[in-house]
Amino acid sequence: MQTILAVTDPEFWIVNLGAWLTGWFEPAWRPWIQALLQAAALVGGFATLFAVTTILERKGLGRIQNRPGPNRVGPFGLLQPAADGIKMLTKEDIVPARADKIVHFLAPIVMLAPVTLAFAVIPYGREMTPMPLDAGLLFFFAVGAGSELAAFMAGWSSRNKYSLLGAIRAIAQMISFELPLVLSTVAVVMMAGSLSLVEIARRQAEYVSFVPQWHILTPWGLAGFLTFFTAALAESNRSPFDLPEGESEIIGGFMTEYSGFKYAIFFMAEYFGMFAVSSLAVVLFLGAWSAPLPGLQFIPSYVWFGIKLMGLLFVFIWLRGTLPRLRADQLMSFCWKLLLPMALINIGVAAGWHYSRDWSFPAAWGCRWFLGLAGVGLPFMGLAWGLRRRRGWGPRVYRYAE
Amino acid sequence: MEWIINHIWVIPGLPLMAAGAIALMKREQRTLAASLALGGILLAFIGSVLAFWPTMAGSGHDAVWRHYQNHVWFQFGNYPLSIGWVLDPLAGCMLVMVTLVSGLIFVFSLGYMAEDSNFTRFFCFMSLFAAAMLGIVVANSLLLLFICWELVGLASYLLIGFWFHKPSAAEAARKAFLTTRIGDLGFLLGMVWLYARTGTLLFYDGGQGCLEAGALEGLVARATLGGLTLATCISLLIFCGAIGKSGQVPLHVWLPDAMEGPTPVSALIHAATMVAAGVFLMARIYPLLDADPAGVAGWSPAMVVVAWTGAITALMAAAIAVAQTDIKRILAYSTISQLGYMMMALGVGGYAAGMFHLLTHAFFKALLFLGAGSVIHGCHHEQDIRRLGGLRRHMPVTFATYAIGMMALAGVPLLFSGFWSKDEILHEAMAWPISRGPFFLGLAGAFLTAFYMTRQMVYVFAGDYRGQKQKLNHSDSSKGRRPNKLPHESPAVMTVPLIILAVGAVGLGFINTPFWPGFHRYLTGHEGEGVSTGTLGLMIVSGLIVGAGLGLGWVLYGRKPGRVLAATDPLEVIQPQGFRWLGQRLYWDEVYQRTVIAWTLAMGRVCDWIERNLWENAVAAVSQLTLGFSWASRLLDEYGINLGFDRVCDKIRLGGRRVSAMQNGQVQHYLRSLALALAALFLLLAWGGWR
Amino acid sequence: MQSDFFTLVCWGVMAAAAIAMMMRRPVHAVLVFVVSLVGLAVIYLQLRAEFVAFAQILISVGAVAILVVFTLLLTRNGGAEAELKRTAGSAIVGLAMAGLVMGCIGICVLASSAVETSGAVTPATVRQIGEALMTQYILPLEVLGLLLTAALMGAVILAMDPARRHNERKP
Amino acid sequence: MNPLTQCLLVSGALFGIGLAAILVRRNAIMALLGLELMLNAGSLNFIAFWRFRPDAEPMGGVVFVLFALAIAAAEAAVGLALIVAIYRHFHSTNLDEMDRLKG
Repeated sequence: MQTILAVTDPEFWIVNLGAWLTGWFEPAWRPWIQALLQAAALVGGFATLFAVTTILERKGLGRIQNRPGPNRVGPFGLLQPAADGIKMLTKEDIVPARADKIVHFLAPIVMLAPVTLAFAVIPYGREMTPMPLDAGLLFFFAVGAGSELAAFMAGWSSRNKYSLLGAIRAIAQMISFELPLVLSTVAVVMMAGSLSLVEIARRQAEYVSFVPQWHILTPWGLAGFLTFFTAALAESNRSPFDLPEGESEIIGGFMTEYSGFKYAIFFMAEYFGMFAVSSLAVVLFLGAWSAPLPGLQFIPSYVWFGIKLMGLLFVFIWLRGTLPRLRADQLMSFCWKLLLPMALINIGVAAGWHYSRDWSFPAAWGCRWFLGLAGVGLPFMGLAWGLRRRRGWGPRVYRYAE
Repeated sequence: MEWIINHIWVIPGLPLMAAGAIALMKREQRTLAASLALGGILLAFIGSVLAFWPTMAGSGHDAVWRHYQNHVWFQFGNYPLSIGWVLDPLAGCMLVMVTLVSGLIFVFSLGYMAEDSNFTRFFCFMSLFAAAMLGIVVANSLLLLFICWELVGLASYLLIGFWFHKPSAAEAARKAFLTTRIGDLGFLLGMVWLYARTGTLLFYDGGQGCLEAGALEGLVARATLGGLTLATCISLLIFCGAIGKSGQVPLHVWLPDAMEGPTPVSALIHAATMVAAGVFLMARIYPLLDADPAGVAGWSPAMVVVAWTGAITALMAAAIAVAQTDIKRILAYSTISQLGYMMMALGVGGYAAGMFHLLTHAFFKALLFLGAGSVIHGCHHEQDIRRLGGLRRHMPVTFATYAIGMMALAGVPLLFSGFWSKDEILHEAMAWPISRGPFFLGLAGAFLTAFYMTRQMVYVFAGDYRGQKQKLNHSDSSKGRRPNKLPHESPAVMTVPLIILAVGAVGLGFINTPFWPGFHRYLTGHEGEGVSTGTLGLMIVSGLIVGAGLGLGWVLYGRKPGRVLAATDPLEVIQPQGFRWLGQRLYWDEVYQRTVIAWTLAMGRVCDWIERNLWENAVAAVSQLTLGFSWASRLLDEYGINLGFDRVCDKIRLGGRRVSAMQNGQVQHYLRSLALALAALFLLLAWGGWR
Repeated sequence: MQSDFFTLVCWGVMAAAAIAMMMRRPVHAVLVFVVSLVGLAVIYLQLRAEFVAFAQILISVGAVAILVVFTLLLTRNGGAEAELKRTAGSAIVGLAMAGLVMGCIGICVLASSAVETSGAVTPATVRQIGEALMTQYILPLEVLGLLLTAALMGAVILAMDPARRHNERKP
Repeated sequence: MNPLTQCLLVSGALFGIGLAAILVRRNAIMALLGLELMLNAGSLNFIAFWRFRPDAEPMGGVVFVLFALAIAAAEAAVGLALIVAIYRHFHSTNLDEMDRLKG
């Protein structure tokens, strides 16, 4: 894979650094050493990103809520993550007396491991994919399935009704939103004709005159991105879909009985999940590592990837500061009555877009765009209208535990 | 123009999209629904005319111009299923006719259905119907044709039962659906058989299609039961479908009942779409029908069957029409009769003649139905011709156009299209070498047609209006009609289509006169025979026959048009027995009631009886016997071997419990036996030497 | 093929499956069962069936295991073990039956001559699988879609409690 | 050992273990787990034969396993829904207590 890059390419040095380092070892060891190096780079890089994001989030939320945010540790409070880390590591690790000890211990690990695995298939730059699988997208979703199990393990093993309720909420929410999440990527897969993320990224790195071929710049891509992003918000349990751990309702959800280092791992897994799914959104819709204009290609591709990723993370934080939490039934009807139909309709629109590719009559381009936008927009308006009309303010019903 | 040739599917697609869009609308959006439906059919009409042009320009050089596109729909295993579109003269002229006539009917419905609360639904179904028919026309695959064929059936079911709150309408819809389904079963069997033998259902596929020489040779070469060739068997099976759809004997019984639907529906069903579909199907598979050279005197047995079926239908339906009193039923039977003519024409080899009659008939029959609709609308939903009358004065436009349609149907010489097309058919029938039977049947039918149409005209339009008197005589106003209003002329939205259709009913005849057989050349690519003394003679004969029919009708009815309702039909006075037979439609429905339906019912009753009497009695006997035994045993028990018997019983109970342990409802016990059996099977297979 | 690794995974899968089936608590059983399913996916990976391996994890772990877990929560004896005191004889008979079947399979496999392998490998890329599904296996695929729809509706109707739904309306 | 034989033996063992669970465990959910294990054993067979005997249909094994997975998911959904329904009725998921057809 090194042969494709020229020496002048900025990616050349990063990719060949690994080859140079592994060159010191026996040939039989090299694949393992390379895997180790890649894993170390990924975990290290994303752990740093985690630290940066937490401080950014707290500062950003502070700005949104008209307060300064953390500003005591270090200059402008920039060392706050380090302080947090020390605090987490030195706290006492409390395990409830009746808890299922083994499962309680395993749950954070099961939560973190699959998310970290998912990082392996993302193309971070030109020829910079740690594990270029043929079925990369499927791999991503397959390993993502583990986090539901982890939520269950955490909630069930704690022997605490808040934990269990939080786990049930989390599982129901994750299963439901996994459908629109996966279905909204189907359109991309259809258009690219491949499940390989590398291939999908490469297809978007071309330009027609100066317009990049990013998927978000098509009607179906726009709708798909919005669907995907909304579902991703819910999948990563972020506000406004943070019911599983809504502090004001069920304490801390399935994490209630966790403290210290285990809690830190959960926290990290949540942020890692956010990074992974945002990376996937960048790859699928935002053109992965390609520059927005042909003239800007001199900036290294991984930098572009980083910029887009940070942009999406900013949107995550922004939404958290802006939107209130949903009710459980609103959450479900939103998923099943709006997102899922939209994802299905979007597949049809994408198919129409594909087949209208070789229209040649005059104004075909405008006609294609109009039809595409209408195909996405009209059902959206209809569905949203139906959702609004049927969900009036009903009398509040209280149900008690039996 | 090039574009429409390559995108011929757009023509059925447009009404289909209109239907889909209307289906999503609310009931109140009447204007939008109507404009969508009209717009769809109008665009389809424009497309049809554009598509008609190249078929016109390309034909007539001893070969038929044909353009088709095929796509593989899906492939299971190694068997591809293809569908496709074809544009050839046959499809081209049908497209124009169907879209034009349907469009006019749509316009007419605007007025006719204006007060109906389900206006929107009506236009949805109508568009679906038109789309399905256009799909039949452009299909290049028997499969696609069958799909559209069934869609037509579905749409007709929905439309005939449009006023489903009327029990008779719901009943009629069901009858139409079931009766045509019987024929469709034959169609389906024929289709499957064809696919099994030729491996394709495409009509034209660059020499590979099932209507092209390669496949036909194979089909003819193979004989099946009774010495019939495969081609004959398959085309006869497909003909079953056409019998059902086109109302041929013996499956014609649904067609008169279908009059329960709104009148524009009747016009659409009987003029342009559904019944024409059967004839069109036979025209489409004509090469298959005609493939067998080894039949009697060089004629395929399938053709002979088609010809005789058509001829019998033509005469029989015309005879029944003579004694009907419902204005729409008379027209329904005349439709059956005319369809018989078309089938007969196809059967005797007059491919162009049959299609020509199909086209002209579409125009004048649509005209007649819409005229009847106008009459019904103007007379507050009165359909009995004995209660109409004198409408000539009240509804002049309707009268004039209706008269043109009637003369076209009756075949009044020289000026009207029906004359030319019917004459063409009779000419072909006369030239048929096998038998003159169909020719004479056809002549008799022509006579009766002229007669019953005269009768209807006189009843409806001459004399005085009889509707009011009826109200005064019978004071039961349960029907709730408005008795005091006189008939009124219909609005322009209804009369303008009538006028356009009337122009068509006159003018269309001149595209294929014996003096200038343009249509024949257009459709087949060969020159027609032209004028000969035989042709002229036949024209004179048929003119005379028609004149006789008209004259007899006038003599019987026209001289003293009935002034009062109670007057008996003059024909009934002359021949009461025969009239009653005809009035009861030759008892076809009753025969079916007594045979097929009764047989089914009887089977049900027999089963029921066996269940009730035999088994129940048997069970009762057994239980009595058991009771008797138990009584006896109780006696024995009490007086005799009390103790010993108890012990035996205990033993038996114990044994029973042991045995019942095998059936204890515990699923795992069952599974255990299953596993044992599985192991036994393994060992058997492993040591039984089976690999 | 890394034979040692492969053998190790095989033993791991079998051990995990056996332990899962012997676990007293169903929840633990499900968790260990998931381990054996993941091991099975690794075996598929070793056999170069990449797509199937990922699909296996996605469906078996992501859907089936979660469903089982959810049922455990709903039936509320996830903690309290419902294994009643049982006659040892019954369990022994069951185990013997299973062992019999297992033995028969083993004998058949070892005795069969149909296990000759051929060296050629046909790699299954995603594109090839997709094309096979859309052409040759289109009919089974459609039927399967129908089956899944029916199963979905059946599951919803079965799991719906009519009485409770009725009561909810009242207060 | 022949790798194909190895796969088949593993599959046979998994099948046996699943069968044992069905026959011995009293909890309906455990029996269902055993059933899933048996299905997976069957899938392993298909993959093994597809990998080592590629002279038949090129994609047959893989496609069949995909179908089997889908059917397993459907079966699990319906089975678990049944268990939930039965639990509502008997307040138990013990197979021994479900020996009546009549509710």
